[in-house]
Amino acid sequence: MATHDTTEATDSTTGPSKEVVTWKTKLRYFLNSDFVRSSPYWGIPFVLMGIAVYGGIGYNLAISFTDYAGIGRPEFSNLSLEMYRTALADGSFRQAAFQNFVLLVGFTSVSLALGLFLAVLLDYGIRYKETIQTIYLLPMALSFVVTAQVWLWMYSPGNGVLNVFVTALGFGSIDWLGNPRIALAAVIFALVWQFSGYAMVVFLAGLQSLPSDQFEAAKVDGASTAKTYIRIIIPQLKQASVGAAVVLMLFALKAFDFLYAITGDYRPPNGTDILATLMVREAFQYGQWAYGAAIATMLLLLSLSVIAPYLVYQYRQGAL
Amino acid sequence: MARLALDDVTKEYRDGEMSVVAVEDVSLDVADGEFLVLVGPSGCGKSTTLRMIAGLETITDGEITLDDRSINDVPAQERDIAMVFQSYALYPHKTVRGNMSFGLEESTELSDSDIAETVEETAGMMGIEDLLNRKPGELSGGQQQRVALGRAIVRDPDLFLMDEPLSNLDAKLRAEMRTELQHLQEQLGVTSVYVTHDQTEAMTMGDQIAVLNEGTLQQTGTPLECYHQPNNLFVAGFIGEPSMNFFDGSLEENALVTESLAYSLSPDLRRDIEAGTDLVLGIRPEDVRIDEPRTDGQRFAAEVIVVEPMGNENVIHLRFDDAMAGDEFIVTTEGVPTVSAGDRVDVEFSEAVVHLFDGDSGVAIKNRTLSFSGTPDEVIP
Amino acid sequence: MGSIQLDHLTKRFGETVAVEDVTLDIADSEFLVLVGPSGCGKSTTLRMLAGLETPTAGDLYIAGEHMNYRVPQNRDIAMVFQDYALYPHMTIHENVRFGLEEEAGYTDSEMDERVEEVAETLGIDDLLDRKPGELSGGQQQRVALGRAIVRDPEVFLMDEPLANLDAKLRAKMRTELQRLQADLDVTTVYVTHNQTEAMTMGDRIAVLNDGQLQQVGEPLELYHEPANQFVAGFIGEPMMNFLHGNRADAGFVGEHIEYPFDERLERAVDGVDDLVLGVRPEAVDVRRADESSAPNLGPHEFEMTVSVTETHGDQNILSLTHAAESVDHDVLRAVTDGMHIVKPGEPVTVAIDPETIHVFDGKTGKTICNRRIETARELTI
Amino acid sequence: MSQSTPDTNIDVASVVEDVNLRRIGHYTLIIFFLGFFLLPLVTGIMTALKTNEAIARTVPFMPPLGGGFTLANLEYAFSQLSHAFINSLLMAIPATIINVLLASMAAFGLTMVKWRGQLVILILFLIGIFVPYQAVLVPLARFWNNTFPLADMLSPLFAGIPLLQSYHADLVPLIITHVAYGIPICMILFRSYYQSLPNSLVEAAKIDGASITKIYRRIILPISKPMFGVVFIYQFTQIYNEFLFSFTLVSSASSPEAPVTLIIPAIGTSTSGIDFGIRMSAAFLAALPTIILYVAFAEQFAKGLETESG
Repeated sequence: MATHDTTEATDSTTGPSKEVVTWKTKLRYFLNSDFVRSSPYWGIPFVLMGIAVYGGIGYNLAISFTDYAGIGRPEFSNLSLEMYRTALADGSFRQAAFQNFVLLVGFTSVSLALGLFLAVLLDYGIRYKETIQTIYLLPMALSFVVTAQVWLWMYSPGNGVLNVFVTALGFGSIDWLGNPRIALAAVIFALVWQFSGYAMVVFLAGLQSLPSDQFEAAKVDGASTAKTYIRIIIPQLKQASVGAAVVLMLFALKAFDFLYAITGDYRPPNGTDILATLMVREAFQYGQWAYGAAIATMLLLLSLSVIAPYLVYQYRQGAL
Repeated sequence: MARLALDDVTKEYRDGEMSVVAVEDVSLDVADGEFLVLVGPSGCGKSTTLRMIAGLETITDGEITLDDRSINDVPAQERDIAMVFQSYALYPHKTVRGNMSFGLEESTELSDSDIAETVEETAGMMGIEDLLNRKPGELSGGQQQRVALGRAIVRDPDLFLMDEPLSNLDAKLRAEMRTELQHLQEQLGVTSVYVTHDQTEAMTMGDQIAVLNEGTLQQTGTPLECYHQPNNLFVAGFIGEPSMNFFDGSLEENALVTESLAYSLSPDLRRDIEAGTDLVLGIRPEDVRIDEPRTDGQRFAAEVIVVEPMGNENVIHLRFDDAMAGDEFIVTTEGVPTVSAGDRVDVEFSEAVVHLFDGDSGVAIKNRTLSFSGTPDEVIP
Repeated sequence: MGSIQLDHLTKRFGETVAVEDVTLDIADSEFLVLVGPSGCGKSTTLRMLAGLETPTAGDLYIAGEHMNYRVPQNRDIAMVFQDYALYPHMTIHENVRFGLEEEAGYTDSEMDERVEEVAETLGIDDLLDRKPGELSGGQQQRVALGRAIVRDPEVFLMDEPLANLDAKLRAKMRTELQRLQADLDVTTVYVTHNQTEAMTMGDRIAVLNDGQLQQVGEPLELYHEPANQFVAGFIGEPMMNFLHGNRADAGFVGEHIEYPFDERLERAVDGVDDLVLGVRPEAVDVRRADESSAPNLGPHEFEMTVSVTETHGDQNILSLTHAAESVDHDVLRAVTDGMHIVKPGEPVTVAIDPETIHVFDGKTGKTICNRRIETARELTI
Repeated sequence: MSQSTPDTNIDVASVVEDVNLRRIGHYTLIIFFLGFFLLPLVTGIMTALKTNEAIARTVPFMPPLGGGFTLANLEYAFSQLSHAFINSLLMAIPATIINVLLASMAAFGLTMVKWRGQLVILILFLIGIFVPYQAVLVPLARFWNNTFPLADMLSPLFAGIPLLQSYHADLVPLIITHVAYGIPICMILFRSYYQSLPNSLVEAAKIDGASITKIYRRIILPISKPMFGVVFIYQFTQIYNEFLFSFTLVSSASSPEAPVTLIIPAIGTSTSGIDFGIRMSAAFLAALPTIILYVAFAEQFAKGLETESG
């Protein structure tokens, strides 16, 4: 099967060979082998994807070392880390990075917790489970852009739903997205609304893949339902949590669409600027291509720092 | 220590209009310290019965009592039973120690150090003390089996329930664990109910066997009782490997006439049977004698089709001359095979060893006569 | 025709050696069984024959042609997989026909005809329009066989084809497969971990362990004249008893018993100190101890206690411990006749005839001498 | 519960009560979350159906009553979006089909044979899923606008095709982009499915004499029909909902080739602020295709998400 076996076989032939194996036989075998025959299947998509993703990343990296600002062609003769230095010294970059971090941690942890709660709620023998699951997951079918519109209206300082409730309770109405101190929390809340269903589905699949006799064994062991979940079932969802957390974090890093769509402008509500919006703004609004590319590179490194441990974890689990 | 009784227990699954009776009017009595094996083909209701005893299924009708106390409405958590699952159902994220302590932590008031001590003691008894800090995924099938047993034993329950605990082991290990489980049960003296579809396990392990088929109890008795004195055709065919040979026929004059042979019955035997009654003749493979050809009323000529040597015994497939191509019967002989495929031989069905069953109801009319030696008292009450 | 040669065949996966230097000749139309415990390399060997693995070293010939560098598509072999590997989206007809489509020289109608012909042989002709998911395990197994037969290949390869069937069906398919192979007269290599299948089905058996060939021979040859302790222990159920000990003046001194040698054994063990005695359970003779009131034991007789009795109906398997020692260490297992009942706890007298003793080298496991057999002819049935 | 015997009557009653209390609590929570997930959607739909006056005066999630009801907003939004719908579908459908097919082939090729170095290829695919698109936006824009202006090359050709307009050529780079970046996730979805198939299936076909292409066409393709459904629905939703690539490659929201997502944030804006009646109508219409697809194939959709986290 494997190609390297072919070479090994010829290197270490010990016993006397009854038949002389010529290089032609081996070449024919190699050309007939599954490896050669199956390579076009993965090869073509791989090349297309490789150019788009890795070619793109490489080109982006190259531009980030120049001072290209949209005039003529990028000048590659004089490369430097100037753009990175500028970014790290820039207050708005640092603020965006900090807000990005808050969004990442807040959004991921709340979505996971809520998703787990919902999964346990649905897992424990109820009627119309399928329908309820479908409704909980419904926001996932919407685009960021649509979600942004819906929540823009929900948060509307005039008579948005949130303020209808708040004023009904006797408080003054709040400008949720206009107040820089709560805008980020409001964004996180809206994103949680959209994505906790996703976490729920992943946890639910994890719960259902557990053999039912685990529940029964715990029951016979004398444990109550709550104890069974806490001590037996939830600890076994580690794999599912890691998978869901990674995907959620990457959503958080990519939350550009949502923030753009709220204002319909390059600049999101005050207090919610993140690296993704900053990058697009610098590159596409101000034409600071090299600076934008440098921010994009740092965003990529941030993503890789999430993915790399995940891939190592998956590899250790033998899941690759 | 407990005595378990099932009284007309029925389990019915209703799904809208559909209703399936999984277990019907099963009554059982398991004495204190007894080892009862529930055996039957898959889908016969044996696992459902066990799960009702465990409290994992509700009971549609009837009553289950433990030491004369009804446990119908006692939740599984409070029944003081331990169960070994077919898949072992070990908690994969806990160490062996964690697995074994869990039940004690949840169902007793023991202190942590008492629990640790009990767990270690039991682990020592099961020979798994070296494995206490490992996780189930790192253990072999046989070791997981031991841990599952250890987890059940450590709680010192009133009742042990085991649901095909050996079915995931290979043949050698299964035979080994079979003996070990018996040793263990004798040592602990805990009342046990053991479910299996494997008649060998039932025969070799049980103090009592309860044979189930299609949700109804066919027979309860000691292993040898079920083997030698089956109540009906089902039990006769299910217990014993290779299976009992059956020949369908009817009583004509003084003989049982089947497609391929006329088996003369002694007057004693046919006195109570009406002529023309459909009968089934049964004979165990080891009770057939093979000889040189010389046919009379209970000896018949046959041809050897296949000989399967097993070393200590041989399974010989034979066919009567008039029988159809697929209609074979089986004889086992000991030692080195003396016949080979294609040989013509005589077989003798001695009247002492044949069974007769009613062709319609399958109920046993006559069982073989027994000629035990040694100390057979109690194996057949 | 379909003869097969394995010439110093070796397969390594990275550091681990799966198959080591196996040389084996399989004659045309022979039924050879490859048997061994799981992980012994038997499946890897079969997969090398099929072309699904490439040998690391050595050569492989089918019908005299060198096969190392040939993809499975060009080998003219058929294989039956343990999970049957039926294509779930195709009907049975399409499944069986699939392989024919690649064979030259069939028209469409000839293919359909051939499929129907094979289906009839196997009794699956009325299932042809169904999908595999709608069939029972036994039926799927037949379809898998049909798919192999239809192409009329040089060689059949079977990888534990009966492993997923229940015991009764397995015994039935065993004889059916044998008959089929005899009718078709196609060289067959059959892999199993089940020694009963090996004993009953193979013209010859090749026993593998840890990737190494232990012994090749006819079934009864392996049973009565094993080449080493592994084969002796692996073939035969219940397993051969082994007693570990040393050479002494009088004969053998073991942990539990001393066994004086007769002249034959004396001669055989000359010079070897570390010994293992082997005796088959059916060669151990068990009598009740109180049959002669004064214990007047012969040199090859021992006082023992029965610890567990397993009643099988046709036979009983006894576990025996030394009378003077604690109960939980079994020394021997013995098989007695089904009608001879000995209960746990009973004292018995055990006799072992020196003629039935096998002796193995305790260090290498090699056979020093096998039991005495009356005539050589007995093995060739 | 089980039937009761006289002496255990009290026990049974308390058990039943206990169970009922727990059930009530359980269902209350479930209904609360139904409200949580549905409220914003209901609010949006209700607003879309109201006159501006009703929007200003009534509670947002209440249905429009009497004179408050109007379809004018929806009609207006539809007239603004109808072109964009065609653009979105012209982009999403071909992109999804090519994407799914290529991904299935890649997954087959990679599960078919195990070889050293495969892990590297696999990891490169996996990272491709997680790369933030910002990291390739600058090159992407430069590539399609300056280096290889495919749209400009194709637009005369498109002008000649019936039912298509020359500006539809601008969608071709978008389609290719979506295909290229969609392959990794779809490939992983297929791969997890192919890995769950028993090895012996492919091996049996090999021994039956089938070539690699025949194995793919006759065995793997038909068997993976359900997975094709899952991946198709997943990927169609992704591409239809996508914003960033369109934003980068389409010159502006007012361009004739702009897909739906690009137009929404700009619709119904006036100097006096946002007209929520129109905005909600547009959002509702934009979401409709994916919502219908989602409700019809909820199971496949959930399956795709489950597998994604892997």
